Amino acid sequence: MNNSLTCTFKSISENEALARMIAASFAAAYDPTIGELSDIKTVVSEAVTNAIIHGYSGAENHEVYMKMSMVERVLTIEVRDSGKGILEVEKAMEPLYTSRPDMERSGMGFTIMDHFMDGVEVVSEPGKGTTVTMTKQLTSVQAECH
Amino acid sequence: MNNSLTCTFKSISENEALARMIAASFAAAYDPTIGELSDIKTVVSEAVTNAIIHGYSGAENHEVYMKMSMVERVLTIEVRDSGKGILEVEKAMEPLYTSRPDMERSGMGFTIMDHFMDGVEVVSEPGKGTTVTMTKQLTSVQAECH
Amino acid sequence: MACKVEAEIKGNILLLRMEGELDHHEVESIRSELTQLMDKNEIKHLVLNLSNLEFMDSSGLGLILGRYKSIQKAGGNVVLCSASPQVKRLFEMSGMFRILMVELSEERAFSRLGAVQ
Amino acid sequence: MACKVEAEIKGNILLLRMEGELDHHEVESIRSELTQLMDKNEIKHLVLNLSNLEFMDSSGLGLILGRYKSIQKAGGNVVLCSASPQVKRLFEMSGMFRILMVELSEERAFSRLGAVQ
Ligand SMILES: Nc1ncnc2c1ncn2[C@@H]1O[C@H](COP(=O)(O)OP(=O)(O)O)[C@@H](O)[C@H]1O
Ligand SMILES: Nc1ncnc2c1ncn2[C@@H]1O[C@H](COP(=O)(O)OP(=O)(O)O)[C@@H](O)[C@H]1O
Repeated sequence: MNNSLTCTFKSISENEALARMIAASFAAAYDPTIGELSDIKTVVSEAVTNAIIHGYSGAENHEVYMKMSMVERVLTIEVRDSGKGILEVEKAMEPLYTSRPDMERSGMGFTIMDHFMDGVEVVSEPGKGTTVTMTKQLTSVQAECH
Repeated sequence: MNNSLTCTFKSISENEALARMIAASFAAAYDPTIGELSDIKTVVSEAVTNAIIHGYSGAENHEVYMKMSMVERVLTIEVRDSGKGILEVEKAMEPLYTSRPDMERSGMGFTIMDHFMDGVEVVSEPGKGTTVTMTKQLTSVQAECH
Repeated sequence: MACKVEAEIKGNILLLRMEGELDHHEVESIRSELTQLMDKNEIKHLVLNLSNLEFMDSSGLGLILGRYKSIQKAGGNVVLCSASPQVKRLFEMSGMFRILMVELSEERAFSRLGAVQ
Repeated sequence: MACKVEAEIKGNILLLRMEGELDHHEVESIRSELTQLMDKNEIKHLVLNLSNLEFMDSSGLGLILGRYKSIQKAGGNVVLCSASPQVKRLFEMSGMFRILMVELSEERAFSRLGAVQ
Protein backbone atom coordinates (compact mmCIF):
# COMPACT_ATOMS: atom_id res chain seq x y z
CA MET A 1 0.00 0.00 0.00
CA ASN A 2 1.30 3.43 -0.95
CA ASN A 3 0.28 6.52 1.00
CA SER A 4 0.94 10.20 1.36
CA LEU A 5 0.31 12.84 3.97
CA THR A 6 0.95 16.55 4.03
CA CYS A 7 0.65 18.76 7.08
CA THR A 8 1.17 22.34 8.03
CA PHE A 9 1.62 23.50 11.59
CA LYS A 10 2.67 26.55 13.54
CA SER A 11 6.36 27.28 14.13
CA ILE A 12 6.19 26.68 17.88
CA SER A 13 8.64 24.37 19.58
CA GLU A 14 5.81 22.24 20.99
CA ASN A 15 5.25 21.05 17.42
CA GLU A 16 8.62 19.35 17.26
CA ALA A 17 7.09 16.54 19.31
CA LEU A 18 3.85 16.66 17.30
CA ALA A 19 5.73 16.31 14.01
CA ARG A 20 7.63 13.31 15.39
CA MET A 21 4.41 11.65 16.47
CA ILE A 22 2.77 12.25 13.11
CA ALA A 23 5.78 10.83 11.29
CA ALA A 24 5.84 7.79 13.56
CA SER A 25 2.08 7.25 13.08
CA PHE A 26 2.47 7.50 9.31
CA ALA A 27 5.32 5.00 9.24
CA ALA A 28 3.82 2.63 11.82
CA ALA A 29 1.43 1.09 9.29
CA TYR A 30 4.43 -0.34 7.42
CA ASP A 31 5.83 -2.45 10.24
CA PRO A 32 9.12 -0.58 10.52
CA THR A 33 11.78 -1.93 12.86
CA ILE A 34 12.19 -0.15 16.19
CA GLY A 35 15.44 1.29 14.88
CA GLU A 36 13.82 2.60 11.70
CA LEU A 37 11.02 4.22 13.68
CA SER A 38 13.51 5.86 15.98
CA ASP A 39 15.58 7.11 13.01
CA ILE A 40 12.48 8.60 11.42
CA LYS A 41 11.46 10.39 14.61
CA THR A 42 14.97 11.73 15.04
CA VAL A 43 15.39 13.17 11.54
CA VAL A 44 11.93 14.76 11.62
CA SER A 45 12.81 16.31 14.94
CA GLU A 46 16.05 17.70 13.48
CA ALA A 47 14.49 19.14 10.36
CA VAL A 48 11.47 20.67 12.11
CA THR A 49 13.62 22.12 14.88
CA ASN A 50 15.87 23.71 12.24
CA ALA A 51 12.87 25.23 10.46
CA ILE A 52 11.65 26.74 13.74
CA ILE A 53 14.89 28.01 15.25
CA HIS A 54 16.99 28.75 12.16
CA GLY A 55 14.42 29.31 9.41
CA TYR A 56 12.10 31.45 11.51
CA SER A 57 14.61 32.44 14.23
CA GLY A 58 12.10 31.31 16.84
CA ALA A 59 9.24 33.53 15.68
CA GLU A 60 6.07 31.62 16.44
CA ASN A 61 3.63 33.04 13.91
CA HIS A 62 4.95 31.12 10.91
CA GLU A 63 4.18 27.79 9.38
CA VAL A 64 6.18 24.64 8.86
CA TYR A 65 5.15 22.27 6.10
CA MET A 66 5.82 18.55 6.22
CA LYS A 67 5.09 15.99 3.54
CA MET A 68 5.51 12.26 3.87
CA SER A 69 5.01 9.63 1.26
CA MET A 70 5.54 5.91 1.05
CA VAL A 71 6.00 4.27 -2.32
CA GLU A 72 7.10 0.62 -2.43
CA ARG A 73 8.43 0.96 1.11
CA VAL A 74 10.56 3.96 0.18
CA LEU A 75 9.73 6.70 2.65
CA THR A 76 10.19 10.31 1.56
CA ILE A 77 9.98 13.10 4.11
CA GLU A 78 10.01 16.72 3.06
CA VAL A 79 10.21 19.52 5.63
CA ARG A 80 9.85 23.05 4.36
CA ASP A 81 9.90 26.53 5.83
CA SER A 82 9.52 29.95 4.22
CA GLY A 83 12.13 31.43 6.49
CA LYS A 84 15.47 33.07 6.05
CA GLY A 85 17.13 30.33 4.04
CA ILE A 86 20.74 29.12 3.98
CA LEU A 87 23.50 31.00 2.15
CA GLU A 88 26.03 28.17 1.99
CA VAL A 89 24.28 24.83 2.12
CA GLU A 90 27.45 22.79 1.87
CA LYS A 91 29.02 24.50 4.84
CA ALA A 92 25.78 24.24 6.82
CA MET A 93 25.79 20.49 6.29
CA GLU A 94 29.29 19.96 7.69
CA PRO A 95 29.43 18.03 10.96
CA LEU A 96 29.62 20.32 14.00
CA TYR A 97 28.97 23.48 11.99
CA THR A 98 26.38 25.71 13.58
CA SER A 99 25.54 29.36 13.08
CA ARG A 100 24.09 29.45 16.60
CA PRO A 101 26.74 28.42 19.14
CA ASP A 102 25.07 31.01 21.39
CA MET A 103 22.09 28.67 21.57
CA GLU A 104 24.36 25.73 22.42
CA ARG A 105 23.48 24.04 19.16
CA SER A 106 25.62 21.00 18.49
CA GLY A 107 25.84 21.43 14.73
CA MET A 108 24.95 17.77 14.32
CA GLY A 109 21.46 18.08 12.82
CA PHE A 110 22.32 17.57 9.16
CA THR A 111 24.94 14.95 10.04
CA ILE A 112 22.29 12.93 11.86
CA MET A 113 19.90 13.23 8.92
CA ASP A 114 22.69 12.03 6.61
CA HIS A 115 23.48 9.05 8.83
CA PHE A 116 19.93 7.95 9.50
CA MET A 117 18.48 8.34 6.02
CA ASP A 118 19.55 6.99 2.63
CA GLY A 119 19.38 10.39 0.97
CA VAL A 120 19.20 14.02 2.12
CA GLU A 121 18.70 16.90 -0.26
CA VAL A 122 18.63 20.53 0.82
CA VAL A 123 17.27 23.24 -1.42
CA SER A 124 17.42 26.72 0.01
CA GLU A 125 17.22 30.30 -1.14
CA PRO A 126 18.21 33.12 1.19
CA GLY A 127 15.16 35.14 2.10
CA LYS A 128 12.82 32.53 0.61
CA GLY A 129 13.15 29.45 2.76
CA THR A 130 14.52 25.94 2.95
CA THR A 131 13.30 22.53 1.84
CA VAL A 132 14.89 19.39 3.21
CA THR A 133 13.96 16.16 1.42
CA MET A 134 14.99 12.86 2.92
CA THR A 135 14.44 9.31 1.71
CA LYS A 136 14.79 5.94 3.37
CA GLN A 137 14.17 2.44 2.12
CA LEU A 138 12.40 0.46 4.82
CA THR A 139 13.47 -3.14 5.24
CA SER A 140 11.04 -5.60 3.75
CA VAL A 141 8.74 -7.55 6.02
CA GLN A 142 7.61 -11.11 5.68
CA ALA A 143 4.13 -11.61 4.29
CA GLU A 144 1.61 -11.60 7.09
CA CYS A 145 -0.57 -14.61 7.72
CA HIS A 146 -4.20 -13.85 8.39
CA MET B 1 -0.67 27.87 24.13
CA ASN B 2 -2.77 27.97 20.98
CA ASN B 3 -1.95 25.78 18.02
CA SER B 4 -3.19 24.68 14.65
CA LEU B 5 -2.51 21.84 12.26
CA THR B 6 -3.80 21.05 8.81
CA CYS B 7 -3.27 17.80 7.00
CA THR B 8 -4.23 16.19 3.74
CA PHE B 9 -4.11 12.46 3.16
CA LYS B 10 -5.26 9.86 0.66
CA SER B 11 -8.80 8.49 0.83
CA ILE B 12 -7.71 5.00 1.83
CA SER B 13 -9.27 3.27 4.80
CA GLU B 14 -5.86 2.79 6.43
CA ASN B 15 -5.87 6.55 7.02
CA GLU B 16 -8.83 6.35 9.39
CA ALA B 17 -6.40 5.13 12.03
CA LEU B 18 -3.75 7.65 10.96
CA ALA B 19 -6.19 10.55 11.31
CA ARG B 20 -7.16 9.35 14.79
CA MET B 21 -3.53 9.17 15.85
CA ILE B 22 -2.78 12.63 14.48
CA ALA B 23 -5.80 14.07 16.28
CA ALA B 24 -4.82 12.36 19.52
CA SER B 25 -1.23 13.61 19.19
CA PHE B 26 -2.44 17.15 18.56
CA ALA B 27 -4.74 17.10 21.58
CA ALA B 28 -2.31 15.27 23.87
CA ALA B 29 -0.27 18.41 24.54
CA TYR B 30 -3.28 19.91 26.35
CA ASP B 31 -3.62 17.25 29.05
CA PRO B 32 -7.05 16.07 27.96
CA THR B 33 -8.85 13.52 30.14
CA ILE B 34 -8.86 9.94 28.90
CA GLY B 35 -12.54 10.38 28.06
CA GLU B 36 -11.90 13.52 26.03
CA LEU B 37 -9.08 11.86 24.12
CA SER B 38 -11.29 8.90 23.34
CA ASP B 39 -14.15 11.19 22.22
CA ILE B 40 -11.79 13.06 19.91
CA LYS B 41 -10.45 9.86 18.34
CA THR B 42 -13.98 8.57 17.86
CA VAL B 43 -15.40 11.64 16.11
CA VAL B 44 -12.36 11.95 13.84
CA SER B 45 -12.76 8.31 12.94
CA GLU B 46 -16.45 8.89 12.12
CA ALA B 47 -15.91 11.97 9.99
CA VAL B 48 -12.90 10.59 8.09
CA THR B 49 -14.64 7.26 7.47
CA ASN B 50 -17.65 9.14 6.09
CA ALA B 51 -15.45 11.17 3.76
CA ILE B 52 -13.86 7.98 2.44
CA ILE B 53 -16.87 5.70 2.08
CA HIS B 54 -19.68 8.18 1.43
CA GLY B 55 -17.91 11.24 0.03
CA TYR B 56 -15.64 9.29 -2.30
CA SER B 57 -17.64 6.01 -2.41
CA GLY B 58 -14.47 4.13 -1.51
CA ALA B 59 -12.40 5.43 -4.44
CA GLU B 60 -8.82 5.60 -3.17
CA ASN B 61 -7.31 8.27 -5.39
CA HIS B 62 -8.87 11.24 -3.60
CA GLU B 63 -7.83 13.43 -0.73
CA VAL B 64 -9.28 14.07 2.70
CA TYR B 65 -8.45 17.32 4.43
CA MET B 66 -8.37 17.70 8.20
CA LYS B 67 -7.77 20.85 10.18
CA MET B 68 -7.42 21.07 13.93
CA SER B 69 -7.01 24.13 16.04
CA MET B 70 -6.87 24.84 19.73
CA VAL B 71 -7.74 28.30 21.00
CA GLU B 72 -8.14 28.79 24.76
CA ARG B 73 -8.72 25.06 25.16
CA VAL B 74 -11.51 25.08 22.59
CA LEU B 75 -10.70 22.38 20.07
CA THR B 76 -12.03 22.75 16.54
CA ILE B 77 -11.80 19.85 14.10
CA GLU B 78 -12.71 20.27 10.48
CA VAL B 79 -12.89 17.29 8.13
CA ARG B 80 -13.47 18.01 4.46
CA ASP B 81 -13.85 16.01 1.29
CA SER B 82 -14.47 17.07 -2.30
CA GLY B 83 -16.74 14.13 -2.91
CA LYS B 84 -20.34 13.68 -3.84
CA GLY B 85 -21.88 15.77 -1.07
CA ILE B 86 -25.12 15.34 0.86
CA LEU B 87 -28.50 16.25 -0.58
CA GLU B 88 -30.47 16.42 2.68
CA VAL B 89 -28.13 17.17 5.55
CA GLU B 90 -30.85 17.15 8.18
CA LYS B 91 -32.03 13.71 7.24
CA ALA B 92 -28.45 12.43 7.04
CA MET B 93 -27.87 13.56 10.61
CA GLU B 94 -30.82 11.63 12.05
CA PRO B 95 -29.87 8.76 14.34
CA LEU B 96 -29.81 5.42 12.53
CA TYR B 97 -30.23 6.96 9.09
CA THR B 98 -27.82 5.53 6.57
CA SER B 99 -27.78 5.57 2.79
CA ARG B 100 -25.64 2.44 2.83
CA PRO B 101 -27.44 -0.34 4.71
CA ASP B 102 -25.84 -2.64 2.12
CA MET B 103 -22.50 -1.86 3.77
CA GLU B 104 -23.95 -2.63 7.19
CA ARG B 105 -23.50 0.97 8.24
CA SER B 106 -25.14 1.71 11.56
CA GLY B 107 -26.26 5.24 10.73
CA MET B 108 -24.80 6.41 14.05
CA GLY B 109 -21.84 8.46 12.82
CA PHE B 110 -23.37 11.92 13.05
CA THR B 111 -25.20 11.03 16.26
CA ILE B 112 -21.89 10.08 17.87
CA MET B 113 -20.29 13.32 16.70
CA ASP B 114 -23.24 15.24 18.17
CA HIS B 115 -22.97 13.44 21.51
CA PHE B 116 -19.20 13.64 21.90
CA MET B 117 -18.66 17.21 20.76
CA ASP B 118 -20.17 20.51 21.89
CA GLY B 119 -21.00 21.58 18.36
CA VAL B 120 -21.23 19.92 14.95
CA GLU B 121 -21.81 21.83 11.75
CA VAL B 122 -22.19 20.20 8.36
CA VAL B 123 -21.87 22.18 5.16
CA SER B 124 -22.37 20.21 1.99
CA GLU B 125 -23.07 20.74 -1.65
CA PRO B 126 -24.04 17.85 -3.88
CA GLY B 127 -21.28 17.19 -6.39
CA LYS B 128 -18.89 19.53 -4.55
CA GLY B 129 -18.18 17.89 -1.22
CA THR B 130 -18.80 18.01 2.49
CA THR B 131 -17.23 19.89 5.38
CA VAL B 132 -17.88 18.77 8.95
CA THR B 133 -16.78 21.21 11.65
CA MET B 134 -16.83 20.12 15.27
CA THR B 135 -15.91 21.98 18.43
CA LYS B 136 -15.24 20.86 21.97
CA GLN B 137 -14.26 22.78 25.08
CA LEU B 138 -11.64 20.81 26.95
CA THR B 139 -11.91 20.79 30.73
CA SER B 140 -9.43 23.09 32.38
CA VAL B 141 -6.37 21.65 34.05
CA GLN B 142 -4.65 22.77 37.20
CA ALA B 143 -1.57 24.87 36.70
CA GLU B 144 1.48 22.65 36.47
CA CYS B 145 4.31 22.98 38.94
CA HIS B 146 7.75 22.85 37.47
CA MET C 1 -3.36 -0.31 15.17
CA ALA C 2 -4.94 -3.41 13.80
CA CYS C 3 -7.76 -5.42 15.29
CA LYS C 4 -7.05 -8.99 16.32
CA VAL C 5 -9.95 -11.40 16.59
CA GLU C 6 -9.73 -14.68 18.46
CA ALA C 7 -12.57 -17.08 17.69
CA GLU C 8 -13.52 -20.15 19.69
CA ILE C 9 -16.39 -22.47 18.87
CA LYS C 10 -18.19 -24.49 21.52
CA GLY C 11 -21.10 -26.39 20.05
CA ASN C 12 -23.30 -23.85 18.34
CA ILE C 13 -21.83 -20.94 20.26
CA LEU C 14 -19.14 -18.68 18.82
CA LEU C 15 -16.95 -16.78 21.27
CA LEU C 16 -15.14 -13.75 19.87
CA ARG C 17 -12.38 -11.99 21.74
CA MET C 18 -11.44 -8.74 20.05
CA GLU C 19 -8.27 -6.77 20.63
CA GLY C 20 -6.94 -3.46 19.30
CA GLU C 21 -8.95 -0.95 17.29
CA LEU C 22 -12.14 -1.80 15.44
CA ASP C 23 -12.86 0.77 12.75
CA HIS C 24 -14.22 0.70 9.19
CA HIS C 25 -10.89 -0.45 7.76
CA GLU C 26 -10.72 -3.42 10.12
CA VAL C 27 -14.41 -4.23 9.85
CA GLU C 28 -14.10 -4.71 6.09
CA SER C 29 -11.67 -7.58 6.45
CA ILE C 30 -13.23 -9.12 9.54
CA ARG C 31 -16.81 -9.24 8.25
CA SER C 32 -16.41 -11.78 5.46
CA GLU C 33 -14.30 -14.15 7.52
CA LEU C 34 -16.81 -13.95 10.32
CA THR C 35 -19.93 -14.63 8.26
CA GLN C 36 -18.17 -17.56 6.61
CA LEU C 37 -17.14 -19.00 9.95
CA MET C 38 -20.66 -18.62 11.33
CA ASP C 39 -22.30 -20.23 8.31
CA LYS C 40 -19.90 -23.14 8.07
CA ASN C 41 -20.23 -24.00 11.75
CA GLU C 42 -23.97 -23.43 12.02
CA ILE C 43 -23.50 -20.94 14.81
CA LYS C 44 -26.61 -20.05 16.77
CA HIS C 45 -25.29 -17.83 19.56
CA LEU C 46 -22.55 -15.23 19.79
CA VAL C 47 -20.53 -14.30 22.87
CA LEU C 48 -18.51 -11.08 22.65
CA ASN C 49 -15.57 -10.43 24.90
CA LEU C 50 -14.45 -6.89 24.08
CA SER C 51 -12.41 -6.26 27.22
CA ASN C 52 -9.23 -5.74 25.19
CA LEU C 53 -10.83 -3.69 22.45
CA GLU C 54 -9.15 -0.33 22.87
CA PHE C 55 -11.14 1.57 20.30
CA MET C 56 -14.41 1.16 18.43
CA ASP C 57 -16.50 3.50 16.34
CA SER C 58 -19.86 3.23 14.59
CA SER C 59 -18.38 0.88 11.99
CA GLY C 60 -17.91 -1.62 14.80
CA LEU C 61 -21.51 -1.08 15.84
CA GLY C 62 -22.53 -1.87 12.26
CA LEU C 63 -20.52 -5.09 12.30
CA ILE C 64 -22.08 -6.27 15.55
CA LEU C 65 -25.57 -5.20 14.53
CA GLY C 66 -25.16 -7.11 11.27
CA ARG C 67 -24.19 -10.29 13.11
CA TYR C 68 -27.01 -9.73 15.61
CA LYS C 69 -29.52 -9.69 12.77
CA SER C 70 -28.43 -13.03 11.37
CA ILE C 71 -28.20 -14.57 14.84
CA GLN C 72 -31.70 -13.31 15.56
CA LYS C 73 -33.01 -14.94 12.40
CA ALA C 74 -31.61 -18.24 13.64
CA GLY C 75 -33.43 -17.66 16.94
CA GLY C 76 -30.18 -17.15 18.84
CA ASN C 77 -28.73 -14.55 21.17
CA VAL C 78 -25.77 -12.21 21.31
CA VAL C 79 -24.19 -11.89 24.74
CA LEU C 80 -21.74 -9.18 25.66
CA CYS C 81 -19.53 -10.18 28.55
CA SER C 82 -17.00 -7.39 28.80
CA ALA C 83 -16.21 -4.02 27.24
CA SER C 84 -14.42 -0.78 28.07
CA PRO C 85 -16.38 2.29 29.16
CA GLN C 86 -15.74 3.84 25.72
CA VAL C 87 -17.27 0.89 23.91
CA LYS C 88 -20.15 0.64 26.38
CA ARG C 89 -21.05 4.28 25.74
CA LEU C 90 -21.42 3.56 22.04
CA PHE C 91 -23.64 0.59 22.78
CA GLU C 92 -25.78 2.74 25.03
CA MET C 93 -26.04 5.60 22.58
CA SER C 94 -27.19 3.30 19.80
CA GLY C 95 -29.70 1.34 21.88
CA MET C 96 -27.71 -1.87 21.50
CA PHE C 97 -28.17 -2.69 25.18
CA ARG C 98 -31.85 -3.23 24.46
CA ILE C 99 -31.05 -6.11 22.13
CA LEU C 100 -27.87 -7.59 23.61
CA MET C 101 -27.73 -9.80 26.66
CA VAL C 102 -25.10 -8.73 29.17
CA GLU C 103 -23.15 -11.06 31.46
CA LEU C 104 -20.08 -10.39 33.57
CA SER C 105 -17.84 -13.16 32.28
CA GLU C 106 -17.43 -15.62 29.43
CA GLU C 107 -18.44 -18.43 31.76
CA ARG C 108 -21.67 -16.78 32.79
CA ALA C 109 -22.42 -15.96 29.18
CA PHE C 110 -22.02 -19.62 28.26
CA SER C 111 -24.14 -20.92 31.10
CA ARG C 112 -26.86 -18.41 30.29
CA LEU C 113 -26.89 -19.57 26.69
CA GLY C 114 -26.86 -23.16 27.89
CA ALA C 115 -30.06 -22.38 29.73
CA VAL C 116 -31.83 -20.86 26.75
CA GLN C 117 -30.46 -23.31 24.19
CA MET D 1 5.89 13.85 25.60
CA ALA D 2 7.69 15.97 28.12
CA CYS D 3 11.11 15.37 29.62
CA LYS D 4 11.34 14.80 33.37
CA VAL D 5 14.63 15.48 35.10
CA GLU D 6 15.44 14.16 38.55
CA ALA D 7 18.44 15.84 40.15
CA GLU D 8 20.38 14.57 43.16
CA ILE D 9 23.37 16.28 44.69
CA LYS D 10 26.07 14.38 46.57
CA GLY D 11 28.89 16.65 47.60
CA ASN D 12 30.16 18.31 44.46
CA ILE D 13 28.62 15.69 42.18
CA LEU D 14 25.30 16.23 40.41
CA LEU D 15 23.38 13.13 39.36
CA LEU D 16 20.76 13.66 36.64
CA ARG D 17 18.18 11.04 35.78
CA MET D 18 16.29 11.97 32.62
CA GLU D 19 13.01 10.50 31.48
CA GLY D 20 10.82 10.99 28.40
CA GLU D 21 11.83 12.91 25.30
CA LEU D 22 14.64 15.44 25.19
CA ASP D 23 14.26 17.77 22.21
CA HIS D 24 14.81 21.47 21.54
CA HIS D 25 11.53 22.43 23.22
CA GLU D 26 12.44 20.60 26.41
CA VAL D 27 16.08 21.67 26.35
CA GLU D 28 15.08 25.32 26.42
CA SER D 29 13.37 24.99 29.78
CA ILE D 30 15.80 22.55 31.32
CA ARG D 31 18.99 24.46 30.49
CA SER D 32 18.48 27.53 32.66
CA GLU D 33 17.35 25.51 35.68
CA LEU D 34 20.31 23.24 35.29
CA THR D 35 22.99 25.93 35.00
CA GLN D 36 21.52 27.70 38.03
CA LEU D 37 21.53 24.51 40.07
CA MET D 38 25.12 23.76 39.10
CA ASP D 39 26.35 27.25 39.91
CA LYS D 40 24.55 27.50 43.24
CA ASN D 41 25.82 24.16 44.46
CA GLU D 42 29.35 24.48 43.11
CA ILE D 43 29.04 21.28 41.15
CA LYS D 44 32.27 19.81 39.86
CA HIS D 45 31.18 16.48 38.34
CA LEU D 46 28.12 15.34 36.47
CA VAL D 47 26.67 11.82 36.37
CA LEU D 48 24.08 11.14 33.67
CA ASN D 49 21.63 8.30 33.96
CA LEU D 50 19.71 8.30 30.67
CA SER D 51 18.31 4.78 30.89
CA ASN D 52 14.73 6.08 30.84
CA LEU D 53 15.27 8.69 28.16
CA GLU D 54 13.11 7.43 25.32
CA PHE D 55 14.10 9.98 22.74
CA MET D 56 16.90 12.47 22.20
CA ASP D 57 18.03 14.50 19.22
CA SER D 58 20.91 16.87 18.53
CA SER D 59 19.38 19.51 20.81
CA GLY D 60 20.01 17.10 23.67
CA LEU D 61 23.59 16.65 22.49
CA GLY D 62 23.93 20.44 22.60
CA LEU D 63 22.63 20.57 26.17
CA ILE D 64 25.05 17.89 27.36
CA LEU D 65 27.97 19.35 25.42
CA GLY D 66 27.25 22.74 26.97
CA ARG D 67 27.31 21.30 30.49
CA TYR D 68 30.44 19.32 29.62
CA LYS D 69 32.23 22.51 28.69
CA SER D 70 31.52 24.22 31.99
CA ILE D 71 32.35 21.07 33.97
CA GLN D 72 35.60 20.80 32.08
CA LYS D 73 36.50 24.38 32.99
CA ALA D 74 36.04 23.46 36.63
CA GLY D 75 38.39 20.50 36.08
CA GLY D 76 35.60 18.00 36.57
CA ASN D 77 34.21 15.05 34.63
CA VAL D 78 30.95 13.97 33.02
CA VAL D 79 30.12 10.30 33.47
CA LEU D 80 27.44 8.51 31.50
CA CYS D 81 26.15 5.47 33.30
CA SER D 82 23.26 4.31 31.17
CA ALA D 83 21.54 5.10 27.89
CA SER D 84 19.38 3.43 25.25
CA PRO D 85 20.91 2.25 21.97
CA GLN D 86 19.25 5.21 20.21
CA VAL D 87 20.91 7.73 22.51
CA LYS D 88 24.25 5.90 22.42
CA ARG D 89 24.27 6.09 18.63
CA LEU D 90 23.96 9.87 18.78
CA PHE D 91 26.82 10.06 21.28
CA GLU D 92 28.95 7.91 19.00
CA MET D 93 28.14 9.86 15.88
CA SER D 94 29.06 13.15 17.51
CA GLY D 95 32.28 11.92 19.09
CA MET D 96 30.91 12.44 22.61
CA PHE D 97 32.29 9.11 23.75
CA ARG D 98 35.75 10.57 23.35
CA ILE D 99 35.03 13.15 26.05
CA LEU D 100 32.60 11.37 28.36
CA MET D 101 33.55 8.75 30.92
CA VAL D 102 31.34 5.67 30.77
CA GLU D 103 30.43 3.47 33.71
CA LEU D 104 27.83 0.74 33.99
CA SER D 105 25.91 2.03 37.01
CA GLU D 106 25.36 5.11 39.12
CA GLU D 107 27.38 3.50 41.91
CA ARG D 108 30.38 2.82 39.74
CA ALA D 109 30.16 6.34 38.34
CA PHE D 110 30.27 7.76 41.86
CA SER D 111 33.15 5.61 42.98
CA ARG D 112 35.13 6.49 39.86
CA LEU D 113 34.59 10.19 40.55
CA GLY D 114 35.52 9.61 44.16
CA ALA D 115 38.83 8.28 42.91
CA VAL D 116 39.60 11.25 40.68
CA GLN D 117 38.26 13.90 43.07
N1 LIG E 1 15.69 25.49 7.97
C1 LIG E 1 16.80 26.22 8.06
N2 LIG E 1 16.77 27.56 7.78
C2 LIG E 1 17.89 28.30 7.87
N3 LIG E 1 19.09 27.81 8.23
C3 LIG E 1 19.18 26.51 8.52
C4 LIG E 1 18.06 25.65 8.45
N4 LIG E 1 18.46 24.40 8.78
C5 LIG E 1 19.79 24.49 9.05
N5 LIG E 1 20.24 25.75 8.89
C6 LIG E 1 21.63 26.22 9.06
O1 LIG E 1 22.48 25.09 9.03
C7 LIG E 1 23.27 25.03 10.22
C8 LIG E 1 23.56 23.61 10.60
O2 LIG E 1 22.37 22.93 10.93
P1 LIG E 1 22.45 21.62 11.83
O3 LIG E 1 23.44 20.68 11.25
O4 LIG E 1 21.06 21.10 11.99
O5 LIG E 1 23.01 22.11 13.23
P2 LIG E 1 22.40 23.06 14.35
O6 LIG E 1 20.91 23.07 14.23
O7 LIG E 1 22.85 22.42 15.62
O8 LIG E 1 22.99 24.42 14.15
C9 LIG E 1 22.45 25.80 11.25
O9 LIG E 1 23.25 26.28 12.29
C10 LIG E 1 21.86 26.90 10.39
O10 LIG E 1 22.75 27.95 10.19
N1 LIG F 1 -18.75 13.04 3.80
C1 LIG F 1 -19.95 12.62 3.34
N2 LIG F 1 -20.22 12.67 2.02
C2 LIG F 1 -21.41 12.24 1.53
N3 LIG F 1 -22.39 11.75 2.31
C3 LIG F 1 -22.19 11.67 3.63
C4 LIG F 1 -20.96 12.10 4.21
N4 LIG F 1 -21.05 11.92 5.54
C5 LIG F 1 -22.26 11.40 5.78
N5 LIG F 1 -22.97 11.25 4.64
C6 LIG F 1 -24.35 10.73 4.50
O1 LIG F 1 -24.95 10.78 5.78
C7 LIG F 1 -25.43 9.49 6.14
C8 LIG F 1 -25.38 9.31 7.64
O2 LIG F 1 -24.05 9.34 8.08
P1 LIG F 1 -23.68 8.66 9.48
O3 LIG F 1 -24.58 9.20 10.53
O4 LIG F 1 -22.22 8.85 9.70
O5 LIG F 1 -24.02 7.13 9.30
P2 LIG F 1 -23.34 5.99 8.38
O6 LIG F 1 -21.95 6.39 8.03
O7 LIG F 1 -23.37 4.79 9.26
O8 LIG F 1 -24.20 5.85 7.16
C9 LIG F 1 -24.58 8.54 5.37
O9 LIG F 1 -25.21 7.29 5.19
C10 LIG F 1 -24.38 9.29 4.05
O10 LIG F 1 -25.50 9.13 3.22
